[in-house]
Amino acid sequence: MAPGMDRERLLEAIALTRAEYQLIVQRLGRHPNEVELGMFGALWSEHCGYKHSKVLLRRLPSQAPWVAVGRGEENAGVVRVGQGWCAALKVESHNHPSAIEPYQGAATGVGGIVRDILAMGARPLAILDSLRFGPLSHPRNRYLFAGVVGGIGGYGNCLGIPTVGGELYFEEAYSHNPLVNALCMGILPEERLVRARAQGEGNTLMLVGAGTGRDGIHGASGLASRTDPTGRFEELRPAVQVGDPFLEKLLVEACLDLAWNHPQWMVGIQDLGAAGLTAACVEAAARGGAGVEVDIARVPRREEGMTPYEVMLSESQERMLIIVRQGYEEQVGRLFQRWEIPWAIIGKVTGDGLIRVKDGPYEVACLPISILTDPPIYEGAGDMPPEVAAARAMDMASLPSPEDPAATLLALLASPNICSRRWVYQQYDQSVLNNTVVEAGADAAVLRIKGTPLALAIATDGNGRYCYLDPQVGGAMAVAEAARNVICLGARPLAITDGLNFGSPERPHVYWHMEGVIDGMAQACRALGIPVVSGNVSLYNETGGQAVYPTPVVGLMGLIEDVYRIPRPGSAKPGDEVYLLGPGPALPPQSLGGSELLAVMGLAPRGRPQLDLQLEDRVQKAALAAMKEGIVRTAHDCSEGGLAVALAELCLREGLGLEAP
Amino acid sequence: MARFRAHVYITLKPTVNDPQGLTIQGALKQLGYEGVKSVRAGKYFVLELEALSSQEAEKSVEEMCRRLLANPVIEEFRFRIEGS
Amino acid sequence: MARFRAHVYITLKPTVNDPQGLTIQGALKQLGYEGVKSVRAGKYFVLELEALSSQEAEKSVEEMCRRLLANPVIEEFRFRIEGS
Amino acid sequence: MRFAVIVFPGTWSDYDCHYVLTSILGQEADLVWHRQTDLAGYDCVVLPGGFSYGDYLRPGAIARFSPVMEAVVKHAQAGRPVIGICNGFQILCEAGLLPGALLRNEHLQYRCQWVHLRVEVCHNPFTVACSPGQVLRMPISHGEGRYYADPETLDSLKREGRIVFRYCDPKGEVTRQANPNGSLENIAGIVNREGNVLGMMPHPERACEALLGGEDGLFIWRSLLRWAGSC
Repeated sequence: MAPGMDRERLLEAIALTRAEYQLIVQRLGRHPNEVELGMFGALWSEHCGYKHSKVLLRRLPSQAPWVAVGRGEENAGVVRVGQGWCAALKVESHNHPSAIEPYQGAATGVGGIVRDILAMGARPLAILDSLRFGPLSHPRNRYLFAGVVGGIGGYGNCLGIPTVGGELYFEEAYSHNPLVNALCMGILPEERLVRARAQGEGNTLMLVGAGTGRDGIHGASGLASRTDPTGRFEELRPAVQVGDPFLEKLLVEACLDLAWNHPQWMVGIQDLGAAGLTAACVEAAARGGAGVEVDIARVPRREEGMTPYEVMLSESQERMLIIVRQGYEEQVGRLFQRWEIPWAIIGKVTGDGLIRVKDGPYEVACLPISILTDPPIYEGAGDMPPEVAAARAMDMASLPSPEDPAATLLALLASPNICSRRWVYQQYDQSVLNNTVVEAGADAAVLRIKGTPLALAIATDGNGRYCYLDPQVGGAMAVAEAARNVICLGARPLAITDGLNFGSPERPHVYWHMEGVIDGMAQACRALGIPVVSGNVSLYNETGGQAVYPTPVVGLMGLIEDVYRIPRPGSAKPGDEVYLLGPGPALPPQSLGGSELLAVMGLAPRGRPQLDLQLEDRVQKAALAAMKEGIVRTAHDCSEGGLAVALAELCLREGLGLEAP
Repeated sequence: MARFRAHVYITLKPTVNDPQGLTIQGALKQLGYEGVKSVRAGKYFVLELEALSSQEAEKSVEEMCRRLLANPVIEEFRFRIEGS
Repeated sequence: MARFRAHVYITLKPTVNDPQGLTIQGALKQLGYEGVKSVRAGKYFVLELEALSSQEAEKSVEEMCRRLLANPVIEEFRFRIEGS
Repeated sequence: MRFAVIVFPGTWSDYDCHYVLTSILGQEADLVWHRQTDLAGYDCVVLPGGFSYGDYLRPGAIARFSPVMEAVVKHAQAGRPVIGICNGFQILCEAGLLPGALLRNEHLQYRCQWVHLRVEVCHNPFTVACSPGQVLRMPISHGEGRYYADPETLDSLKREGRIVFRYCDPKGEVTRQANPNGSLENIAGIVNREGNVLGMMPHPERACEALLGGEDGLFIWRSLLRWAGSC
């Protein structure tokens, strides 16, 4: 980014509009210099500023007695799970980097989400990956798929964190814009909860971990906030970098050593993710209601000749910001030394509410934190796309019923959206840390909390095709299905982290889908009593005006009171009776709306998916009650492919046959 | 047809960080080799191939590197060919 | 002290089978390069080092390969040094 | 019995081994950082699984130069038991305490799954509580677990009864399908000439509780306790 680049091209490079620039000048009372403008570009980006989604996200219920840290407060959401333990939960997307370099894009996505959990002082317990690609018939999609799975395994396995679930879809809508969402769940004793707050004037800012390089400059504002009309991302290639899971593993152990054994030495831990040092310092200061002073001359670098702009916006991975209590700098430094991690004091907390960036003796930027963290918020106007209206109107009753149902069932079981995911999860470590009670391949993964009978069930769900046809019902189904999955393992749904993935919110058709999905999710969360405690929004997932399906990834965590008395896969016995809870088996043709059956029959998506939230709530509560009574050996939920596929999967899993009248 | 041997060297682009190289450099220092200023880790392929001429061999190895052996996003390649 | 650059090539011993090389050969065939008779995959390191003389540089690079960079049980190494 | 569980930068099974040894088997176990150079007072040294130094260059290639390894070699030369699990096995081979090497899995992928092992020999500290031919079930989780040795080494391993575990099917048959990574003759674990240093790729510390899927891993830890009790 050549210094002195004219303002027009700089604005374009950091994805700020002219109007936003005028707003900056008006609020600041002067023109920002180049470094300051770069900082605004990062923090007022869609990725960090949630400009087009904040209004809608407020509709999601986020309160419940067991929520300790709610949505938007910290790096991750935290809920109380009992016996003094808390669980931290977050999902994050790395869609754009993974489209450019699948292995490293996905790997650094895992690294980032693990650091968000670590910043709460939580021991990472499990990772899940929610993936969407174009059809496997196309070589590029096979390349992306193998690269992403390799990257997730490569990074997660090296960290020694089990990757125990997730989901996988192949749809034409994701051909140019694959979706790679990574979820991490961690646990911590409640009294060890850490907040990412730069507070306490005079406390020290310490940067620990990797050296800073020119990686990912414009990562936050360049890649994730721009549509890609002509495949322009290629130009930003240096925005992708090689992750270092080895250094991150040391960071995990060192930060937990600090948070669990020496909490009195520090006041906060903050992850460096999108927009690197700028976002970390500003967000930590904003939470602490303080100011910060940073001297970039003291930031350890990996490359020579980096400008202040580059140091403040670099997205080099595997770095954390520690806010050290004044007087304990030496002890904290020695702790990171012991774990063989580089560290450097780069600044201090101030009381003036400003971020003051110095380069040795020179001041290169000085901005009020309050302006940086208050980007303009836009409310869009939605408009149903005509092709959706047309697809909904198609008559479902006239659909030909398959002549050979058996062959159709086999075709469904072989469909890439339904078939076994073993090829993926056998590349992921399932059992490191000795907590995995139920591994990948079941409705949800189950991880015990050592020293207690408690366990946590975790699953992710979200069908983009349903949301395309009916965003309200699709959004609600994502929540309902994730809840059903954890209930299948006897867990009471507790909290949600949501990864929302859409095209450009500036287009009414996309905004109509976005608003509908969020409304539907909010409805289901209220009906089922499940708060949303954290999340992520990834927009501009489109190429050449072609957007991905509106895709919510609902990561849902459930609580198991007694891990020794849960229904488990593989425990059915000959002679057991099979019960279907809920509507059916005979259902109206409308219920085939957006179904996998239509896809397998080669028909384009049509109709409208159906969901009765009140009945859903009763079914879920009834299932849980039966499990508490101990009369359920095992359970499975109906999703893609409906009842036939659910029964077939059950038989395959239990190794038994089924007689159904 | 003539037999050729191609030596292909794949390296990370200079702008791309190389944690493996850094770690190996650290290990060499621990073993007392203070003089090592940097280590960059890459891949080395040896291909035995048949081609009508060395020009043709050069052309196809260039293509193989561009299409498969090197990842253009983060890697660079060089190669040399021996008429064996 | 003078600056030297060492190019180190690590290859599997011929007796050790190389599934990576075989897989790459298969992929190249699928891309239409039938002329490729064999592929052997190995490692390539570039070291920047300071040494009093090129002989000293040769000696220390030889030692580094023997002690760390190559595993004598399964690998062979070659290297060349440029006075830069 | 006192165990030293060595922790290299990047190790991650140290917690699992320590948990099993203390919470399940009630033994004494310390997590020993790789910079320590004295292992006196420990009955058994455990080199746990993990990605020491990120598996950069080669798994175990850098960890074998850690300061603690001299003490591990002394411990082994004194005839006391050393068990190297997964990355630990790779480190023992790189350090020359065990012959051969662990190469990249034949299918070029990381593989995590439960496998069956046939116990080939029982006159050593690690399988004395087993019977010959017994089948143990436990997980593997590695990307470079294909055991390789040159023909002479393989012959001496066989002649001296130093192959302790082979991958097999549930009935104990050593078959090609049962080999998860292409290891030479399904070898999953070997000992040194004196029989006091074991390297194995599968993870016994992950199969010590029925809740987590199996308890066969306890046979190995209990063998160590019985061996220590007898001598």
